[in-house]
Amino acid sequence: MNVYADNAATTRVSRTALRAMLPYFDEMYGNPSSLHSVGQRAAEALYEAREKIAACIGAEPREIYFTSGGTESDNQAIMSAVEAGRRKNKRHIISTAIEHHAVMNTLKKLERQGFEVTLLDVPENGIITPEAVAEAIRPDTALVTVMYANNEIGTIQPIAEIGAICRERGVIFHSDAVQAAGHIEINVVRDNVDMLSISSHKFHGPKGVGALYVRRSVPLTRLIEGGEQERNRRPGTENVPGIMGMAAALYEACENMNVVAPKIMAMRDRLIEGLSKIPHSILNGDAKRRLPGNVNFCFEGVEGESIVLLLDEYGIQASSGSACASGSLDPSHVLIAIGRPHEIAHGSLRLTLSEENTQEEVDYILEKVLQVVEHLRNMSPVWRDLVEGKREYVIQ
Amino acid sequence: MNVYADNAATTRVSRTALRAMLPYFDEMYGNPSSLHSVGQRAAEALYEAREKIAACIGAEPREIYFTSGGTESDNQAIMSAVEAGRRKNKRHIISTAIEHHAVMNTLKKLERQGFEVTLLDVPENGIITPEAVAEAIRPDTALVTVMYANNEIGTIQPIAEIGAICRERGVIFHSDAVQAAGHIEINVVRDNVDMLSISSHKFHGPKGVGALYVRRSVPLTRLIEGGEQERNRRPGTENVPGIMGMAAALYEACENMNVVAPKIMAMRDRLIEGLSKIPHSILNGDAKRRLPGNVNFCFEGVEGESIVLLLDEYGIQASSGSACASGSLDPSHVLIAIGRPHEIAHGSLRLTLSEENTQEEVDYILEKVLQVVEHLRNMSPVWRDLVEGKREYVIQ
Amino acid sequence: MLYSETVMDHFRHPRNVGVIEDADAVGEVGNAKCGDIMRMYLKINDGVITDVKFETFGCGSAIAASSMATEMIKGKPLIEALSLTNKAVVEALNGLPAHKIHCSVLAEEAIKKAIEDYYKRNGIEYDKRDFPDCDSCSYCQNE
Amino acid sequence: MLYSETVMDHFRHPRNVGVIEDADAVGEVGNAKCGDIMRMYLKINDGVITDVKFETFGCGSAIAASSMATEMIKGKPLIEALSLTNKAVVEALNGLPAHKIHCSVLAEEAIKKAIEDYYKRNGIEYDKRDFPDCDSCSYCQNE
Ligand SMILES: Cc1ncc(COP(=O)(O)O)c(C=O)c1O
Ligand SMILES: Cc1ncc(COP(=O)(O)O)c(C=O)c1O
Repeated sequence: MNVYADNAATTRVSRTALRAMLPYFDEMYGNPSSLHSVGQRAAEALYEAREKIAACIGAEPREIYFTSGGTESDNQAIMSAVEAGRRKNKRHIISTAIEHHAVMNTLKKLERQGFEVTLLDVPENGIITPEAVAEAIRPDTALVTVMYANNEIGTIQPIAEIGAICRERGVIFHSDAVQAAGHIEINVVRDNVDMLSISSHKFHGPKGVGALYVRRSVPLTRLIEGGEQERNRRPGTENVPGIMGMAAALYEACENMNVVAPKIMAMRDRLIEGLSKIPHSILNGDAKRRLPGNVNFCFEGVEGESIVLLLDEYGIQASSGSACASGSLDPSHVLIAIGRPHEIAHGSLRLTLSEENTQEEVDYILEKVLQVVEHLRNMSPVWRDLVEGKREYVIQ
Repeated sequence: MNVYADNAATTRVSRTALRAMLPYFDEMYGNPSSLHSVGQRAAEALYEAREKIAACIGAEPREIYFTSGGTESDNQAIMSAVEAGRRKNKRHIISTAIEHHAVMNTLKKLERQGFEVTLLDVPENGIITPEAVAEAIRPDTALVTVMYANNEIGTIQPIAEIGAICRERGVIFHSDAVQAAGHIEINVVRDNVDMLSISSHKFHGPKGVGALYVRRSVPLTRLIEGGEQERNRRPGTENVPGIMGMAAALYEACENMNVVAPKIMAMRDRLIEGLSKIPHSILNGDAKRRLPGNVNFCFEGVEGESIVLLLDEYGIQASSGSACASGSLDPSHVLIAIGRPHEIAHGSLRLTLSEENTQEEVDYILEKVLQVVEHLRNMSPVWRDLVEGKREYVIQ
Repeated sequence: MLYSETVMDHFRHPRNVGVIEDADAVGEVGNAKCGDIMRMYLKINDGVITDVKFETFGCGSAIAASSMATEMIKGKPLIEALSLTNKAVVEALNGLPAHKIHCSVLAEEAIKKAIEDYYKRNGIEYDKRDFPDCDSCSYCQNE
Repeated sequence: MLYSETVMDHFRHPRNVGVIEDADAVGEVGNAKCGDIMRMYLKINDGVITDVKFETFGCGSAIAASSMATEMIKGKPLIEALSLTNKAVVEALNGLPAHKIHCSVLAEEAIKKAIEDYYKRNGIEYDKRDFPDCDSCSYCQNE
């Protein structure tokens, strides 16, 4: 059996998205900046895509800017808010300890440039409180950036409440909705969000394309210089097929959400229930306020990469919170932030489901995870020490 | 008849490129950072693409970085060189007056930040001399950036000679090869280029993906912050299908260049010969040292946009040097730089051919351009004044 | 499309193109440097525009705006032609892209220039401020 | 693939996994905090390693490196085992990704630690500098 359960890393491009892209490679391949009909047809397509995406998040078409992905959207949003802040001598930024590297590393860069960054602590359930944001806001706060939903533990933040506070206090509010868009309902007006990042490949659209919502009255500055594309805010020939694929994928995801999400959540909860039965295992993140497809567990005494590699041997694609692949030995900053000790944080497993998964696959995953954890514990000196009472269990 | 003659704006994605992309949308759709086999298959694909692109320009695979297009490549190259220069207190940049906006506007931004930019004058033939570069280099020169071939008038710069000078003088040399790659032979070693930008959609690859060649010993800094993709130099989930399409397209273009280029040049020269017969018309850029497919003319007494729109009515897609579409009333800075007066620069027509064009199409273009120029001159008050001797011809 | 069907129709088949050799008034605005020149020729009889022709050097919307504007004033009293606004031309064209609005302004101004020429030729007094002058135009940055 | 076929083979089917209850020496390196722990058990007879077992908590390459290293020293004189380098382990594994090289270092060090333990237990003199110590390891930043 082959079970792809790594949909938070990336998703399969849906048939709808692919069908939307194909004509723009070799039939309507014009450059939207070209005056002639072939170019103008591409320009019209771009506009349609803008309308579709806007409709999905309650925005207006002209508030949507196309980018090369979630990372670029995050960077541009933050740098824009900071630029606006700089002009008013505001040099303080508020964020959380569990943001994606696209946000976190941009903030680190800004710290090196003299900005002051407050990273809000995150409680064990992985959800910050609006009050914490309210308390952190200062007169010189230029930006609050809080992710809509976390990529590792799937927890959903109280974005509408935070948005209301920021709006009231006159602080620009950005949310990295890369994991949320297409999976849970987003409405930028209801949520009082000023800027919002999305990335196509997280909702069955193609890789290498994203969007940034920017509220009408919020100034957006360029991250790159060049031509006058995207109303002079994002130069470079537009990725027309990619944009068409993204719009089609998001539209489909939002249209089907009411039907699909409960189905995925049922599988998620079955997985959570099953994995909880493994002794000395613990669910990471709030059990309910999490993305429909996200399951994240720590297993005491085993290491995450080996779980992932062994599951792969059984045809199951999953991921581990630890950033092993990237050459770093640090365990996930998210798991550390919610209070998991280092030795436990190394033993995490993330399974992220989509509508393509089945109940049968869930049962197969459960069977194999049990097997793999047991296998690895059997060769783990840590596990031996725990069993022999030489070491105390962290997870009861 | 439908004749696409705007290949410098963008090209049709070739069958080879499309075939190379397709499997990566919905079969091998993994994230190259994922540990499991689905992700690793994507990582292997990325490496293959890197090898292919490197082979096309005489580079090593690890010297190739993937970006979202030519604009981003240009920005990152320039900002990196400037960063390296800043550390050595070098704040002078040399470029030309005919660079693409991706370079030009980046340099303008740097000027605002206190860098000194020398834009070399360009003679009427559109080709700068290596001597001009040599003379402009100062002890505090951080970067020389000269485009390989111009996007409007197609002229090819003496890159290898300029590269030799820069290497000798120890100055970083970047070349925007967006219009050159896949059309004329490039070898980064022979050319002594330190950094080189390419953009996939200019050689029958998909839009929204490009590459930056960076010589081993040249430091590259990040333009955007995030994950550790592209050896920590360009974060964001890689556009795997786009990259595969780009590599396949470039490889095909380079393999076929010896056969295809002469065919395109023959069509180009036939067009140039035919259009030269229109009274008071003039070819822009050197007649021989130009891209195989580039034809660019000024016609006295008519305006470019109307030529383009009328040709489009006849099924011919072309472009005008004037940046009308972008909302600017300024005529092409390139035509101004080679000495065309404003009123002439407004009346330019660019026809850019690819291997998909035919001799028959060339004859059709000739017939229609003649017709359109005559039609527009007949309603032009400028032309009337010229004919009646109230105004002097600029083009004899 | 960049332009509405109406704009394209007037661009493809411009109405009233040409010269009136014995025109009673001629008005010209714009310059080749900024990329647009419009010239309007009027025949005027009893304060009514009995014929109008134009020549235009410029982009698609400049040609369409000239064509539409001539249609809108043909057969009209001078006083009515004088009150033609660029907005009316844009509306009649079913819209113009934002950065092409200045073409409609040129059309309005070309007509006014022609009428001013008529007043001058016939010694009719008029208020200079009602008429455009190139120095006040912000569209092309004359060096 | 991330790992060579040899690495994957040793990861899938690790050789010499387990415990030697009456081991003559035990060596352990790494810690759970930094994500890798290796424990080596040796049976030593007449200066020869007659049996070896390992337990590893760690990533795929840590498990594979432990497995390979035990294979390489089994049946070998102590003196030969002592000269086993991490480089030899990497070569035997047909390479490791750059950022996983430290796993081979751990394997080398676990063996040395075990041999050190043997010297200590048996009062054999040795030069401390020939043996690893956790403080000199730069792989995990111990707080
Ligand atoms: C010379 C040159 N440089 C840079 C670019 C920018 O490339 P892209 O639009 O793919 O970002 C282009 C084309 O638009 C170009 O012709
Ligand atoms: C929460 C979050 N933000 C940002 C990103 C970056 O998106 P991309 O890789 O498309 O640039 C990701 C995914 O990688 C993510 O999960």
